[in-house]
Amino acid sequence: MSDVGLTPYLIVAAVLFVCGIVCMATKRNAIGVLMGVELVLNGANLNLIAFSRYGQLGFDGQAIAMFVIVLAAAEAAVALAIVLNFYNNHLTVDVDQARQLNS
Amino acid sequence: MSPHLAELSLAERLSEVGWLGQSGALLAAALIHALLVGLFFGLPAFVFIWAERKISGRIQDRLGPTRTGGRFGWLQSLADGVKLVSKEDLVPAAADSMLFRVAPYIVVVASFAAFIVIPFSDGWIAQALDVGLFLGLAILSLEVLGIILAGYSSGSKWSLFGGMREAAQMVSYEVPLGLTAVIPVVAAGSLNLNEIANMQRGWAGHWLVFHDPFTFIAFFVFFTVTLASNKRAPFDLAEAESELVGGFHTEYSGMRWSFFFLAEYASMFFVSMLAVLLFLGGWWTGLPGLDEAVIAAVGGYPARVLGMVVLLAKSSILVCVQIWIRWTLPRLRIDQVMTTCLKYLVPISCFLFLGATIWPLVLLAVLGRPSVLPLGDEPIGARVVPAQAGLSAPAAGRNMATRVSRSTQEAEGSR
Amino acid sequence: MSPEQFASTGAALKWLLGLAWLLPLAGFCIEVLGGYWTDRRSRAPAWLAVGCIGGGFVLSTIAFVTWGSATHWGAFAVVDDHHGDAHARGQSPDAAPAAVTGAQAPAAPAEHGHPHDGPPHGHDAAHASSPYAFALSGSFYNLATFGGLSIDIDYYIDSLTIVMFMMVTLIATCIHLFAMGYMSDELTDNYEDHEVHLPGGRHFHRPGRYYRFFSYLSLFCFAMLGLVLAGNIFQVFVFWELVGVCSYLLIGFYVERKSASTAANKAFVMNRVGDFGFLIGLMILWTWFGTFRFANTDPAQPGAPGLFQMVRDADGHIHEHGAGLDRAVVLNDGLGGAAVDAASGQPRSIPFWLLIAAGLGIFAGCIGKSAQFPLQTWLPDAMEGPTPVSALVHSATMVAAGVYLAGRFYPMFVPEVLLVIAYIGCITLFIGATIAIVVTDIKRVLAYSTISQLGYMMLALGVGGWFAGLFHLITHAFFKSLMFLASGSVIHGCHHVQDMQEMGGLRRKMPITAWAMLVGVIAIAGLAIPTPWMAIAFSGYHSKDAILATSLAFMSQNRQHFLLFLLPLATAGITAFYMFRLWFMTFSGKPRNQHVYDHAHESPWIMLGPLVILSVFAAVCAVGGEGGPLARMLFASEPTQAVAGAAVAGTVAVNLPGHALIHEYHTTAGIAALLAALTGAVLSYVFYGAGLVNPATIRSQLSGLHSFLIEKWEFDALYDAMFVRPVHVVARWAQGFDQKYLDGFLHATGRAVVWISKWDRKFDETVVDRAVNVVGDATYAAGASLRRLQTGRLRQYVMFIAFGVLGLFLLMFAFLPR
Amino acid sequence: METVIFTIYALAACGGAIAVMVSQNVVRMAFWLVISLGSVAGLFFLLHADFLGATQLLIYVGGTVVLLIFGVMLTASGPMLTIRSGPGEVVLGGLVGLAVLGMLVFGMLSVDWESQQTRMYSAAAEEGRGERSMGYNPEGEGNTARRLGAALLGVRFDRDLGRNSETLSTGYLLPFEIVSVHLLVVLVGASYLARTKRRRPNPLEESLES
Repeated sequence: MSDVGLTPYLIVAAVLFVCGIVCMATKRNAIGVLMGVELVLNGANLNLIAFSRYGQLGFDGQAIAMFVIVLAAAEAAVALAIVLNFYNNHLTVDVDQARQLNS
Repeated sequence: MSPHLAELSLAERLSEVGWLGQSGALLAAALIHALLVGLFFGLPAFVFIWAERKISGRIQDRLGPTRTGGRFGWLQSLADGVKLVSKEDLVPAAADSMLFRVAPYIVVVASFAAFIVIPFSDGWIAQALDVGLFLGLAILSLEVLGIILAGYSSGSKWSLFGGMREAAQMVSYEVPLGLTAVIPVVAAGSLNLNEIANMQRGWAGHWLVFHDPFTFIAFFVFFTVTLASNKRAPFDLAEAESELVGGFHTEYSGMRWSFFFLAEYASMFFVSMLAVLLFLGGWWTGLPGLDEAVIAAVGGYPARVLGMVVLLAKSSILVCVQIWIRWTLPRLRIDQVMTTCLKYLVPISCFLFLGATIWPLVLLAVLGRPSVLPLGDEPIGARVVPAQAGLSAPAAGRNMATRVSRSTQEAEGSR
Repeated sequence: MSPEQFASTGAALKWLLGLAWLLPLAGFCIEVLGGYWTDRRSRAPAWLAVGCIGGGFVLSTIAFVTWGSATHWGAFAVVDDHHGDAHARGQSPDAAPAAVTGAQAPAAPAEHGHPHDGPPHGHDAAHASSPYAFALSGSFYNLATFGGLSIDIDYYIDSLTIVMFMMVTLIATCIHLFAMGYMSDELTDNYEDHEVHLPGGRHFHRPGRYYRFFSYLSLFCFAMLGLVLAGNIFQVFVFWELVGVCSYLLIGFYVERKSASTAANKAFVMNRVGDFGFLIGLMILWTWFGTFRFANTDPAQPGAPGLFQMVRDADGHIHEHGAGLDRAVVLNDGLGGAAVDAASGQPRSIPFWLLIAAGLGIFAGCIGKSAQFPLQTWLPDAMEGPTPVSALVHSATMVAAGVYLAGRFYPMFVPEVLLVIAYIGCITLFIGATIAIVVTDIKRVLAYSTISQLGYMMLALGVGGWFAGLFHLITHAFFKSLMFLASGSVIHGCHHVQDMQEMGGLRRKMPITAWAMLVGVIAIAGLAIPTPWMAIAFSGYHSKDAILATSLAFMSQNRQHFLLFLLPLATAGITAFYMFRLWFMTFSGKPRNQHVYDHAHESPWIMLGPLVILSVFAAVCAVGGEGGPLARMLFASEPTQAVAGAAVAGTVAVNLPGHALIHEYHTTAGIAALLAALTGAVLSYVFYGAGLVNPATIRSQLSGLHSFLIEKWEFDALYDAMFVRPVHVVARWAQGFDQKYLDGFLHATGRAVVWISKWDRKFDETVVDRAVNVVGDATYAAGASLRRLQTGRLRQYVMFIAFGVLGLFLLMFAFLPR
Repeated sequence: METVIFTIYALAACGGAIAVMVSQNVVRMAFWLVISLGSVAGLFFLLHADFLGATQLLIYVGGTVVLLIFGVMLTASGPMLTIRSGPGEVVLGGLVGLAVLGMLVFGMLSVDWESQQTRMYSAAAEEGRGERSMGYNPEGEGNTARRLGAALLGVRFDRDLGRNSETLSTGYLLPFEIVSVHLLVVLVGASYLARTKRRRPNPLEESLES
């Protein structure tokens, strides 16, 4: 029974992270951007837990990941509420339309 | 089987078979577990679909199925299943075909995976986790995702309405479900379902439903909420055939349609088992003399089998009550459903949670002992100890894989 | 008195009198708070007030009995001893008091039964051995302590306190009852004040103030009782001011009337003038004595003497040394030795002139409160208040407070001060009496008579007659309240006509009032039927007789102060004259104004009842004269030095007569006073009763003197010229200075500031604003150039971040050594 | 065996993430997100963080994603579901993504994790903390619920029960409390933001009324 080791986890986390970044960078749909954020946070979480298993982070990693999950849920709720509001006002969820403050 | 087997997990026992090897043993054990759980997932559905038809028939002064399989039409479910399997697998043109196909699988997988955390008898559990209850609820909540996807991907208004209703209902009912499920956890001090069930050993007064007034009310609230989370009548707004044709499964047919129902009946059984494990004493009969006598007479393994029978019997009774309720009460309106949850069940369960938290402190302060009646003064956790000495699972509280890996390390160390 | 007995009696009396004192306060609170919300036509506030003050009377009576039984009626026994002494020495030719006292002598208790045939001054010695034998002092509550200054609510209860309590509560109860009838006009929601004229010939309308009147009365009683009960001079001062406030409120009760509000202000301001002296006295006392308490008679606290005990030793002597300005009085420590200053270890003493100053200061307060010579002008104006108020102010409360304090503080007064008191009283009594002759307003006659009688009291105190002064205070309270209430009844019956020239013959219309008034007139005039063994007389005779006897005795010792006897004697005649003039003008003869006479009617019984009660008391309260129960009660509190008399050779050589000496002159003085009074009464009958001589002719013949008297000896004009006009002149000067110099300076400053700010503005606009604009423009330009970067596009920002991270990584990788 | 399971989960997670990135339909994105996040939960289980795995399932998959789908369905009508971005942006995004991925992978491969780990173990052994402080107690592997709960309440089993623990650590009590208050605020704020707005009064009507 072999241990997977730290590196594969880190690579998976990096892939998640990058996918999230790209999502945020390319999606015009506000909800898509939100999903990108979730992916980024998950990549970070995976890092935290991997280090808590294999590194010296110890138990703190899990606790921090716990808080990250909770805060991410909160963030999703607020962001979604904002998106709904945005939709109510602009009848679209295209983030590129959100430029009223620009000139 | 011999007591020897009871002390080792299935994987360890298999790993002693030389030609399998470690990985093979683990795989085989996993397969066996999956098979067993699958049986528990599939068989009850068949049984209860038949039971529902019989009971509804009797309630409506009919006979229900009578012919298939000889007497009582007991093979009716099988016949239905064969018919459904043989039907054509239709995907509407307006549907998002990928999601339309995947959605039933999500539902089935979710309600199937939930059985992982259920201990069928003392220590007979696929994955013994400290967070068993938590994980079970989490997996159960995945089911709604499949429903929503099904409703959305069908490309039909009825389905979308059904899916949205289900989503709203589920998201709302998650709250009281979680809160009421936590109340026995507060009383027992553990999330491990195996431990919780073992704490209810002894006479029926030890069942958590009778632990204090709050758990007593919590049981009924929990039962009501599980009805809603399984979209059983009177909360079956998602399918509401009088309004939405068939709700989220309007566009489904054949095998995929049957998956939804398989999942529904499995979930009914699952939540009933959860209720039994949390509130109604699990696999203990509630008669301490009987339990002890059986354990003493037949030994560990047969006693566990009998315990499983007890658990299944209790759960079946609850399922029958669910059926009974379905055919007795009329369906609520969706606003009534939401009102029931948000204005009544959530505050009630919050109050119960608070009460259950304060209750032992109040008892200690007022009476000076942790229970109302003078008998059973020992802390509730202490009831587990004798059970573990004689009857608990060897791997209770441990991960199967860990167990295996540790034995491997020992083997390597000895080398 | 043993300490245990002292403690128990003290506690009982403390709470009895304290309750009697606080009841009116409770009444006041309920009335003033509740009255506003209740019906204006409700008599409930009046009944509440009567209940409170009546309850006070009952409690005072119980306190009297308690005090008497606790002391085994020792006060009476002591007086008995005193007279027995006087007889043993054969020095008293006056047999009448002895006979009375002998008849009433109770069995002397064992502890007071010292030998009758002791040394010549046996009584004095016995009295002196325990000068505060019947006085109970103590403390209710400690209000605050500032360093060495402890401000307490103390009590000092001796027989004088109890007599005052009974007198005040009884008279106040009668006046309250009377006022219920008198003030019934106010029981309306829409009272029309006929004295206030609005433009357009209308009268002022307002809601009735029945409840307010009674709440003020209750507060007044509370203040007066507190003053009497007070155990330290500071507390006296507090209630002194409270009495002043109440009199202000009550005199100005008809506040819409200009005259009433002016009179109230006048009374208040005049009193403040006196109180200023009081305050100075207080400062001196505290600075040199360190305490405000009168005396500490608690046997449990022997080493904490009060003011009296510090100044005088047990025999009533002042120990002094030095001469001139260095003359100083040694303070006692209450244990028989001299008090020692804790800090320096030196014996404590007070300069004699400061003691005089303190005494004069305190007495200045009394002058203001009791309307003595320089400050007497407020009292007649105070007649603007409702008649019950006048009755209360003039008999039991306000003016009595001054005499009471002078009597209470008597031990602190050195002979020099006493002489001042005597002359002030003498002047006052003469001024008051002479003005009273010519005044025609029925209430003002009584007011001036009050001034005159207060002068008598002060005179008596000043010439060493402590007993005579306070005796007159009590009797005067009864008959003066009687007369005021009777005049109130007349005014009420005549529908608020007060001028005696409009009256006449009212005896037939209101007989009970007339007879009650006659009792008062006889009492104040001091008429009596002399018999060989005792004089059959009303109360006024006895007390005035005592005063005249004292002043005669004083004159016999100090020939140069002959005026102190002659003026009072003459005034006794004048008193009888003007009082009978009042009665004759009002009640006898023919009606002068037929309209008033036709509408006059007898008052209701709620007003007549108090009249009857008071006439009985005015007649008999002093029964037995100096041997009577009232006199004995007062004797029990008499300061030691007043009993013995003293020969003082100081700055002014004065010999104060003792009891024995006074007794020698008793008969002489009595006969003289009676003759004077008879003369006055007969003259009055001649002028006004029988109409044998027309007063108008006399008036026209003496028109100068008449107008001088009508103008109240020109006092108001004098004060106007002395104080008001100079103030006006100074104010005009000040105003001119303000307008010319201060305003000019301010205007110049303002112009300068405007000029400076003009330049400042230019500087601001050219320099400061430009600098600010430059900064702002720069910021704006920078922002505008940076704006292009700020696209507001979310996704671009993400790209920026990613690029930034990449760039940072490359930088680190490229440039940082690994 | 563990490798196999890890491979499955890792592939599912990465595939799901890439599918989220690639797909244009929002609901499908949500579906792929579920797949990805669920697989991450499986990875958590593999890493013996069972409580976190369950939490991930419950909150992310069960809660957040339902919320997202809600949002999608409430805001999206037909064409809105697929808002395409320009191909240039996609290409640029892809390039940047690749660059960042390369950077990350380069970074993590350039660290010798194994020797780091051995060094850490040996350092811990020298300090006398032993193996206990490395990660969590191997005896309790997979059962972290109790210890996590205790840590959130302020008691650290792995620290406070060690040999050199004179003082109690505070655990995560304060962050826990802050987060709970934060959640409450977020709940209120979100429901305030998302509540049904009153329709804006018609300016024409307003002018008529005035």
